[in-house]
Amino acid sequence: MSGHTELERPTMAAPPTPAIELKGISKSFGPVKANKDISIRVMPGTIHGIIGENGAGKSTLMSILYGFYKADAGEIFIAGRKTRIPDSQAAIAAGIGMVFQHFKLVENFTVLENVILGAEDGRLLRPSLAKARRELQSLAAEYGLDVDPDALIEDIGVGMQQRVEILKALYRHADILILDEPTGVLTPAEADQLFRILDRLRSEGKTIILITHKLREIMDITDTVSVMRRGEMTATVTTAQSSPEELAELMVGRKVLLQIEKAPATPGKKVLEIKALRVIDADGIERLRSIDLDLHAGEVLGIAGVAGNGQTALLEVLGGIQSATGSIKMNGDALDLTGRHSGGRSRRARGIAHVPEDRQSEGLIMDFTAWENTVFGYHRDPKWARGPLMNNAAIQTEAKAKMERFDVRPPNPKLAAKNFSGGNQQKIVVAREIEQSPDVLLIGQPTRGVDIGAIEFIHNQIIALRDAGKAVLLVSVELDEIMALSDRIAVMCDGQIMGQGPAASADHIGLGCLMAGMGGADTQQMQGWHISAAAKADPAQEPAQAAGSH
Amino acid sequence: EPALIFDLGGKFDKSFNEAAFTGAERWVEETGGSFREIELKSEAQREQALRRFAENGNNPIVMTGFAFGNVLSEVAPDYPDTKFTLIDMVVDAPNVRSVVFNEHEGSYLVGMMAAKASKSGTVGFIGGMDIPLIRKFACGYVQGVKAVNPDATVIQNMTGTTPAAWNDPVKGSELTKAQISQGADVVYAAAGGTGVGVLQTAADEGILSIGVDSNQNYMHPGKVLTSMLKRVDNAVYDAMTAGTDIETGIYVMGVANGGIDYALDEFNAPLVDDDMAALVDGAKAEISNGTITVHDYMSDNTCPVE
Amino acid sequence: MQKMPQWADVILVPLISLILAGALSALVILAIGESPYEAVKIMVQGAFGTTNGWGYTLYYATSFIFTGLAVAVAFHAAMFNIGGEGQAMIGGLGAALVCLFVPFPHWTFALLGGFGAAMLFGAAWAFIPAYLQAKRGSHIVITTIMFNFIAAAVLNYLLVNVLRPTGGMDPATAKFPEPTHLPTLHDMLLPLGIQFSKSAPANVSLIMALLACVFVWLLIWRTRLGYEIRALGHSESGAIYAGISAPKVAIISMLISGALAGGMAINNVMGEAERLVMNSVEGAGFIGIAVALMGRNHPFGVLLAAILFGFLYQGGAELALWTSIPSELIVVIQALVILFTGALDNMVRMPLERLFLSLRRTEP
Amino acid sequence: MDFLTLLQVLDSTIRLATPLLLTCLAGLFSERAGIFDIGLEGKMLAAAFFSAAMAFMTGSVWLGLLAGIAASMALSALHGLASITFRGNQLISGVAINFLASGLTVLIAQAWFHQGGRTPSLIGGARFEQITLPFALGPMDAEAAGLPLSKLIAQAGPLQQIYSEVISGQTILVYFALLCVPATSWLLYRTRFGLRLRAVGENPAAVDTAGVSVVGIRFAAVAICGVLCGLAGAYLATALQAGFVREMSAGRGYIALAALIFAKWRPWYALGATLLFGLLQAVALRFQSIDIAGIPVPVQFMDALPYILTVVILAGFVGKAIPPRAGGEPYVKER
Ligand SMILES: Nc1ncnc2c1ncn2[C@@H]1O[C@H](COP(=O)(O)OP(=O)(O)OP(=O)(O)O)[C@@H](O)[C@H]1O
Ligand SMILES: Nc1ncnc2c1ncn2[C@@H]1O[C@H](COP(=O)(O)OP(=O)(O)OP(=O)(O)O)[C@@H](O)[C@H]1O
Ligand SMILES: [Mg+2]
Ligand SMILES: [Mg+2]
Repeated sequence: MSGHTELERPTMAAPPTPAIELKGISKSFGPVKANKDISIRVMPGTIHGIIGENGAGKSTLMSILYGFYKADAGEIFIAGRKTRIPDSQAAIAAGIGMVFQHFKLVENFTVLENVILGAEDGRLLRPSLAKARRELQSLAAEYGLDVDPDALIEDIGVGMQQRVEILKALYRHADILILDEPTGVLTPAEADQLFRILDRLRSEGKTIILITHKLREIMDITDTVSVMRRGEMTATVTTAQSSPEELAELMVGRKVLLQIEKAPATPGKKVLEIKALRVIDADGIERLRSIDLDLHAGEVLGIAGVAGNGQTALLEVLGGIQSATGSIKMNGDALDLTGRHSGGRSRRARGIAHVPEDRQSEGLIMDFTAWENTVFGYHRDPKWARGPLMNNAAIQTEAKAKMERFDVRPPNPKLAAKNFSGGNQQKIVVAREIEQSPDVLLIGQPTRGVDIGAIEFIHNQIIALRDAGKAVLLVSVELDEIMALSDRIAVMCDGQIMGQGPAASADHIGLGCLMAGMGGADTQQMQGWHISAAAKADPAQEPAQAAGSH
Repeated sequence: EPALIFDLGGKFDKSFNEAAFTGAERWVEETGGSFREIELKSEAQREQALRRFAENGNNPIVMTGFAFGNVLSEVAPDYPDTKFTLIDMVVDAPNVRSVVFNEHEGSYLVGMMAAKASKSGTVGFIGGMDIPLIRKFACGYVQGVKAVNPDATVIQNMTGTTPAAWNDPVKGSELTKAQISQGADVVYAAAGGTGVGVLQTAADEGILSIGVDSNQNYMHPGKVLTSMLKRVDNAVYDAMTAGTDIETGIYVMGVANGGIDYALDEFNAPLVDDDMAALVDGAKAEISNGTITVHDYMSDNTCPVE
Repeated sequence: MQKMPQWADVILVPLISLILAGALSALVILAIGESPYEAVKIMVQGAFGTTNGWGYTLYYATSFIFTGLAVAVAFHAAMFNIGGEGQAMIGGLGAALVCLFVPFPHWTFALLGGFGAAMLFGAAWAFIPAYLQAKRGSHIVITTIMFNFIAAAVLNYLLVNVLRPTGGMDPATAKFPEPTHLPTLHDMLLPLGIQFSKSAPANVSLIMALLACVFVWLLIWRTRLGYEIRALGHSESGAIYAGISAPKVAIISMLISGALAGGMAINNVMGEAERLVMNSVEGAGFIGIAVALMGRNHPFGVLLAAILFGFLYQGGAELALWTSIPSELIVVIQALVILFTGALDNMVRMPLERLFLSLRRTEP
Repeated sequence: MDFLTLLQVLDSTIRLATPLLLTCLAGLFSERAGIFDIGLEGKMLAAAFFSAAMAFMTGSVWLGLLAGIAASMALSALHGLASITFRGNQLISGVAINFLASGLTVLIAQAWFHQGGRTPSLIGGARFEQITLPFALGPMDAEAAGLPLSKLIAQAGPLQQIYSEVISGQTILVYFALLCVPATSWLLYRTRFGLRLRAVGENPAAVDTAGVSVVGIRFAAVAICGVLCGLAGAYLATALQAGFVREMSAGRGYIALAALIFAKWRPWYALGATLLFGLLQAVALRFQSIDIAGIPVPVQFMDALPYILTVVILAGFVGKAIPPRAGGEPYVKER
């Protein structure tokens, strides 16, 4: 571990007082130790990054700093003064503002109401609202944070909502701003704009803590970065003296191996033919607009895109649980697109298996035992029946074997799913779906929150399925994962396919442009790629900007 | 040791059940004896209470209310050595004494008084649950009113169709207000606990009311014209006094044998002038000797007057 | 890793809650100037001291098993069926109609016919709230409460205007014909040489209730439908992903729930009153909630809890008979049991969880 | 139906709608803050008993009112303890509170007054008097004219009839309840407290991270709910009636709940909904059977109509009632 003692080294000049110093913070949620004896210092006027895998305890640590959770042990110093932060009110008083991973906005309130909530002047609303309106105007002018103060939150996009969150913090005169995975929901262009704002704030002397999974963002904007792993702070380094490879290694505890050993694909016949697929969801929002895609046997088709651009809807339509118009043909037969509630069942009957993006709320019933979960969705299979009843003994025996094959730890089928770690939960889901040996595997975010060993295992299983001549549709927000696994890639933005082509000729920059909904020079260089009209038609912005520099 | 079972209205309904309680208390005072009692909370408890008392050796067992009819006809044969007294309903069994009242006669009397006291020529009747027994009250009342003032109007309302109607003072109160606004200035409540609301509202609004079963004159002195007395207390007292030797069969209590009467005491004395008293007492005598026959609604389920 | 061992969750927590409810009830008895010890003695003696007491305790328990199972089945699908009361009322109507109008040759046919009709009617009454929840998102708790009141109005209308025999005064149907009368425990045990109180109303419905327990256990833990019901109950999004038709399963679970609540009618309407009276359900639908809560929605737990509440009911009736304590005391105890086992569950659970966590830390 | 009868029905409507309105507003505060409350019935019942008992013992209806409010607030505190502090199931807590009130009132009434679970009748200062508004015909005028008040009103002009029959001659709690509607509306939409209260029912985490105590706001809401239920109960026992009888709330808490849904959790709509349900009750009370276009409508149908209407509304066939988003869910930060 090379650069991690940077800040602890004694320096000659009197060091400036840290804006924030945490000492020995520990926090458990029941049996889960989310933070273990964590110490960290953040200098004023800097942007400090925090990275770590899902579930490493980043959000927990920041929530403690913001008074949302109470630490079991530890001390907090703000500008050198020991400060007790029992609740968010104390944090706000100490000049801390936080933009949570999941926004804390009242959906049916206006922007203005959300901004003043908790920071009203006086008992009556009218004067508070008037004052806030003036202040918002000046903040908007100062930082380029334009929002319509009278719009309802539920009517504005996530990017806008994030601005409201930032405005909330600034309205409360925060000197320290914490942002928890702010770019997860943003397009590259929006993210870029956010970083310009952060830069601006830094130059005004504000201290910023930025949580993110994206190493590129860390390298671009932070001054220092801390790495967390399994509830512990493994290192704090100066960004300029580090490298993405080093950070990745610190994050997962060993060298990242994103290159997969795989033979070239031998695509077979067309299994799925998707035409003019369109989805309008329950809220009347158009999630998919006229998607055309083909999926062949023996290939992995990767769907790249920023989260929230219609990939979920695509998986759900294919999985039979979302209604759509247009047509999907499987081996020539049309699939039912009505999205009936039992749609998932009929898809499975056709040989379409589905690993959902969210294992905890969809792929598993957390309160069911592992063995019950190993037949989830296939529980009506006559294989598991004994007369009118279910053959629990057979399911249990088979579950035990499956868990051993997929190295689920602990291999105890009687444990409830919630008692397994995230990675092992994912293995249970993947094992269940892959072991069906389906003709088509739909797999969403297969390795989200999964440790590196398990990632390799799951990737290899996907490739093995492909090599067995099955078709795989892979959705992931991790561009590296898409590039490593796919034979062909399609990029989605705003419910449309921006372009598709062979994985071999794809590159980060070109894909990034497409993910932002733009065609342009970078994408033209990708050989064999078909760029859709929608992407070409939007030459308004500089492509290089959106892709992020690398 | 005798036992007494009160019907769903509860023993303090100020009316029917309370009259039974008064009779039992009088017996306790005079004999120094003691008795078992229970206020029913539900239909299912009827049979249970009867059987438990019977098995406990309580004898006689007195119960108030027509609703016991069904149950008693089943239970009585199982305990041939126990004597039962049923008030307000007839059960034909060798060990049952059925006490019924000529309520129509008493209602006739108070109807006459109502007509006499009314200035508007409109009087009201508020019944409890809409059953033949209460129609019997109403019919007697109307006959009494018309006997004094053939042109009088009688506004009739029933509180409801279920036993809840015996215990709905709010509804009693609203019905009274409605009748008052239709011109009624005397209201007769034959509605158990609901009557409390009727009497209250009548007193509040400054009109006269007529109580039922027990003497309710005291509840609003000077505001209750009279009460139609149904001597349930006597029936209970007699049963307890007779003890196990009680005579079974049907026993009718009417004006003639003092089982039915109207109440006159210090609370309503100012309201009943000599003229009125003479009129009613005259009618009482004539009913007793059979000169007047008041039509009993339950004899043919019709009423000759409206 | 669990916060607490299973046994603590299933046994210890309800037990402590029950003890707390009992302690508070004792205080209430003291406050109204009576002796809790005497009260408990009378209740236990009255409920379990004689076969007559047992007969009543089991009679009440039979009703509560049905309504408790009804609440439990719906609970497994995350449906809070507060409408057991109304479903049982309408179930009673179904039983009464067949008993009055179908000439059954023997009680066995009457039992099956009455049970079938009662379940059908109860299920039908549960259908509309279930449908509205599943398809239109109307809150099941509110709709079932409303349907309780509507059921009372329907029954009221029918008993007063349609089913009351001519000349009858109380709103009730005529007595059911002789062949529909169900054998009581006395009739059933006599051939075995066991003397059981002749007057107690416990009847063959008890057997049906026990069968219902077994049925529900099989249904929930051994059948595919049960699997789907539980899956839906734990996670609707998961159920949909798995191709389980959420509205269908929700509606089916409510139909089963309504059928169980309605099925209670064989006990109170056919077995005891042998005619349909206005308030024949007597709150059993609501007791079902407490029974299911206490029984942790497991048929065996429901059985135990139903007997506990049967004891409370019968003991309470005895209290009212032999002391001056009003039987409303039972309502209070019932409220405290629901409060502690249901709403204040965490008050007991949280300290216990902490205790078990620290125990585990000290012995690694 | 002639004009006077109509007025009398309206008069009765207002009387009967008042407890519904107070309880409905009580529920509005609680549910807008995210605490579902099916224990309205029980709180009203407890308040009815304690207000009557206290009014009887002291002879002062005002002390009675205070006692009623205190009793209702005690149950509110219990509900708050269960559903806010211990994050229990709000529906179950409500059910328990209804049972508790139903049992305890009778039990205590029996222990104190030995009258089979009722209080003695209240007289004089132990009850709320009807208030004759200025320029309205009241008992005084009737006495002066030597005519019954109803006669006097019948002879007056239509405007005076409306004023005297419907608007004047109610008890102070009626006017207070009506005042509560604009007050609630103002509090909810014009004040800081209202903003926070509504926010806490929609997204408590937003309130929490804004530095405001969720627990504090929710308890405040539940306390206001207790006060209003207390007023409703006191109205039943000391204004509408003269004393407590068992189960005297008679399902009004549930009707208020229905009205709350009908009103889509908004104060002015609540007034409309409770007046409608009050009217239904008044009509059902006054007329044994109603003929609508020659078809006799049974009184049972009138009784059930509020519930039927609520189900129809809930079914979304007529407008959609969307409850506060965080309603019924305890605010849990740490799983
Ligand atoms: N409110 C909570 N209650 C119980 N456990 C929690 C809670 N919040 C987080 N945890 C657990 O604490 C651990 C750390 O979670 P945390 O949210 O801090 O991770 P993170 O690093 O922010 O992950 P991500 O990148 O997914 O946001 C996880 O195991 C998680 O399951
Ligand atoms: N919500 C929960 N409820 C109960 N126990 C939990 C919960 N979340 C996590 N745990 C327990 O905490 C342990 C750590 O879980 P966590 O998801 O943080 O693991 P992890 O370190 O991220 O592992 P992996 O890399 O496999 O995801 C698990 O083994 C599990 O027993
Ligand atoms: Mg996080
Ligand atoms: Mg994890």
